[in-house]
Amino acid sequence: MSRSLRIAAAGIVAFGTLYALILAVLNAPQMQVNLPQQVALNLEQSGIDHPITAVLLNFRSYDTLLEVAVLLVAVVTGLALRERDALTAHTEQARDPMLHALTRRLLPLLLITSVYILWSGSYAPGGAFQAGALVAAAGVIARLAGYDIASRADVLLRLGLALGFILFLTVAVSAMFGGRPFLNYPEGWAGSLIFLIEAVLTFSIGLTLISLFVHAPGDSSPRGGDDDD
Amino acid sequence: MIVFDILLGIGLILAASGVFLSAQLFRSVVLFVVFGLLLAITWTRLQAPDLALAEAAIGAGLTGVLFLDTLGTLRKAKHKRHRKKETHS
Amino acid sequence: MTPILLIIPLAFAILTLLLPRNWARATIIPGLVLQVGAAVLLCIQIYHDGPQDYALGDWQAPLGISLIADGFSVTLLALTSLVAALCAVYAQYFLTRYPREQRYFWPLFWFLLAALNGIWLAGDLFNLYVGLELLGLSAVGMVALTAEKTTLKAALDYLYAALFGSLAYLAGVALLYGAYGTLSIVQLSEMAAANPTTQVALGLMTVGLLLKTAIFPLHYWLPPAHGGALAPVSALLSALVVKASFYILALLWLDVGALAVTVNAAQAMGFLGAGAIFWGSWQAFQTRQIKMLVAYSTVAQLGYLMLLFPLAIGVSEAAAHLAWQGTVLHLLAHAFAKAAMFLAVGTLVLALGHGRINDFGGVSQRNPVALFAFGLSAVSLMGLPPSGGFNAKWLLLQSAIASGQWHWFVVMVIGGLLTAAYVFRVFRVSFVQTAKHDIQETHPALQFSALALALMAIGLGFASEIPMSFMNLTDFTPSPGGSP
Amino acid sequence: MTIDLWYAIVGSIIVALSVFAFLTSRHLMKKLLAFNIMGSGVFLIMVGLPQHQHGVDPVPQALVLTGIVVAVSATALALVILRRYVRAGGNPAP
Repeated sequence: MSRSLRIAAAGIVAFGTLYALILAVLNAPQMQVNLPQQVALNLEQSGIDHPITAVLLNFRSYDTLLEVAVLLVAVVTGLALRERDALTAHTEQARDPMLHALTRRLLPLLLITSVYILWSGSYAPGGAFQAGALVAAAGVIARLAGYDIASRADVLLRLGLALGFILFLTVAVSAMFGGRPFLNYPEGWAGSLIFLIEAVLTFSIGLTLISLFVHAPGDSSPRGGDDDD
Repeated sequence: MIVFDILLGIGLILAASGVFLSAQLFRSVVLFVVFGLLLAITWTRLQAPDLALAEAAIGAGLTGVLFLDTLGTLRKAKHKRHRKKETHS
Repeated sequence: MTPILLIIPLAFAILTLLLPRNWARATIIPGLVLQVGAAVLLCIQIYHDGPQDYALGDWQAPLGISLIADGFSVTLLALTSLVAALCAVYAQYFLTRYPREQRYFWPLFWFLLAALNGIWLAGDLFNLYVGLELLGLSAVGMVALTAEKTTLKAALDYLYAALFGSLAYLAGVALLYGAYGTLSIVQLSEMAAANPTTQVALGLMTVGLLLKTAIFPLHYWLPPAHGGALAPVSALLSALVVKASFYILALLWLDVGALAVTVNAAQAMGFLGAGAIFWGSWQAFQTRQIKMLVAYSTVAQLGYLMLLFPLAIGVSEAAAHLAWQGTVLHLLAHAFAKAAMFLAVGTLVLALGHGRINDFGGVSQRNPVALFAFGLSAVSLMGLPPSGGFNAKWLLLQSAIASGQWHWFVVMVIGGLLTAAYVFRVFRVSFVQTAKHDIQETHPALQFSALALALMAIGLGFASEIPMSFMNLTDFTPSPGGSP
Repeated sequence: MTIDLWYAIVGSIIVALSVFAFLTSRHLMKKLLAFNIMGSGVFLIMVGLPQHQHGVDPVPQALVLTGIVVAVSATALALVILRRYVRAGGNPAP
């Protein structure tokens, strides 16, 4: 009884949401501000040819800084909740020759692709986050194949996780020593600094996502049922 | 091309419904990845190649892997609980 | 000056994450001193020069993101720094029993502070979304720290509520951008008109923020999370974190969407508040665990904040002004009092080894300072003079009279009586009965940091003019009227 | 109707479906799937609605990119807590 009541209530809420959203979407007034135009006008000054990267790492870089902080918070909590036995055997699968062979071919390919995507982000689709995801994919595959990646939560790992954020924050703050506003890039340096930040971010984001996978409690990969006793 | 967009939109809605209606979690997760891939195609239709890339790599790829991996541990935990119950009774 | 308040917590978050445990501990006090100092300096600056905009990266809004430091935001910045500093002093001693949790508590603490400061200063709707997520995830992480089954479940429920709430908020942001083409709060408050898109957007954002503020009947996640976390975490969550989503709610209703909200909707918000006051107080009266009592008290006290909407929308300017001042004062007083109460209760639970109210006999003799702190904060919560809580409720009552809304007057009076009822439950057992079993000594720093916060709640009763004078430096004050 | 508006409407439908699923499903993982799909629906509205008016707009696209990364962080965090909870003997489908 209470279950059907719950479904009925949820149905009403969902229909209300649908009605409201469609109403809002169809009746949207004419926009008074044309932001894409402003982006286009200031693109040259941003030091980046690709508008989305320009928005992410220059016009609205503050959002991106906080977003990297969100990733860090997630991984810090992940590390806090890892179990002490997370470091134990994951050698079991390394014997799987198929997976091993596949990994050895796939890994370089993924890493090269991620470098390409990172590099292309300054003038075409791509950038640190997509590249970081590919690095993470490479890491996850390597981990599944039994490679020992990011399994120890020591200071080196923490440094790697935070490195992108540290560089980003340092560049952002150093502007203030030159009397310029927070998050401003020095004249003429924007392009190269953004690329540097993105490169380090790619590494840190990749490592963050790998750590969240590796340190997730309850054994991150199919072990031979050795923890059942 | 409009027909393609209508079909793609319906496909997204169906995939989402499939995720929610499926009784098995494994099928839900697989359909979720399918949803992510359809969404990646949608982003290219909306002239957002960056988002297509991100959705394929992060939304469908990584999130899918995380879900699948968790599903594995949940199953193990369930087996373990059941076995414990049997030995206790 | 303004971004310093973001840089300090972010930098210390990284420091505490990377440094070895003892060094990390040593950075806490310098960090807090810097933080409080920066907040005070910014307050002085705003007091002299008036509200300020800061274009991050030198990109003016709407292309870039600007920070806005006005009277309201610097008041909240100062509050955050003070409460967080005392909670941190407490945590330093409290967490010595939790070596593993301590390692990750400090980075999360600083990220939480960065998120709070970022929200108070934000001048951009999407940036507020990122800030809310940073706040939510670090708060959830802190709840989950102890990794016990019950706290993990509480953290999960909290996380799901927070995520769902921020998505509802984000949907509203998407609609507003689609309607006006800008995310800047200043621009939107000039443009947003009463049309279906704006109203749907506001509705979605309101639902999401009510869920995140734990307003009745969407409060289900708060008591287990605030009641189950470690004492300093509970204090931070109850005193500060839930206020962030309320702040955004007030910003939306009284500034950005001032032309799109209706009097009826504002009254409906008031009824939710009344529901929160009655339901929260009743649950606080019923519960057996002391920390749950304090957590339910938060549910009830958050209800008073909701009364801002009916008392300030569609009434005379004078009444709206009173409501506005009363609400801000209530927010401040509740933050001090509730932080003090959670810290005091945490000390008592530590001393007794349990949290069952009925077995609280004897703590008055062995832990008088902590119990005194509890009592002082209770005075402010009940709204007895002299306290910040009294002044706040006095202003709110006056506002209700000025606009002739007697039903809200009655709600507040009953709310005060109910608060007295659940608070006196604790005093009755702790004074009357003698100790049944051993009571441990606790570190004086634990008791005195709670007392300091409680004294601030009381002192606010004598120094209400200070926050009030800052409130006059705010860009948005409630507009009389509002569309029918 | 432009395809942008069409996808904004598809996004609205997906959001409504996810709201229903979020409120009715009991398994915590399914709720999380609903959160992710609801996010995608919101993203579709976010990009589709402004592009319907003035063509390709890099700003909402950048915002959605941020949103995707935030969503994956939140999902990963939720799964970590969920797994720890199940390890502690909790039931993922209360």
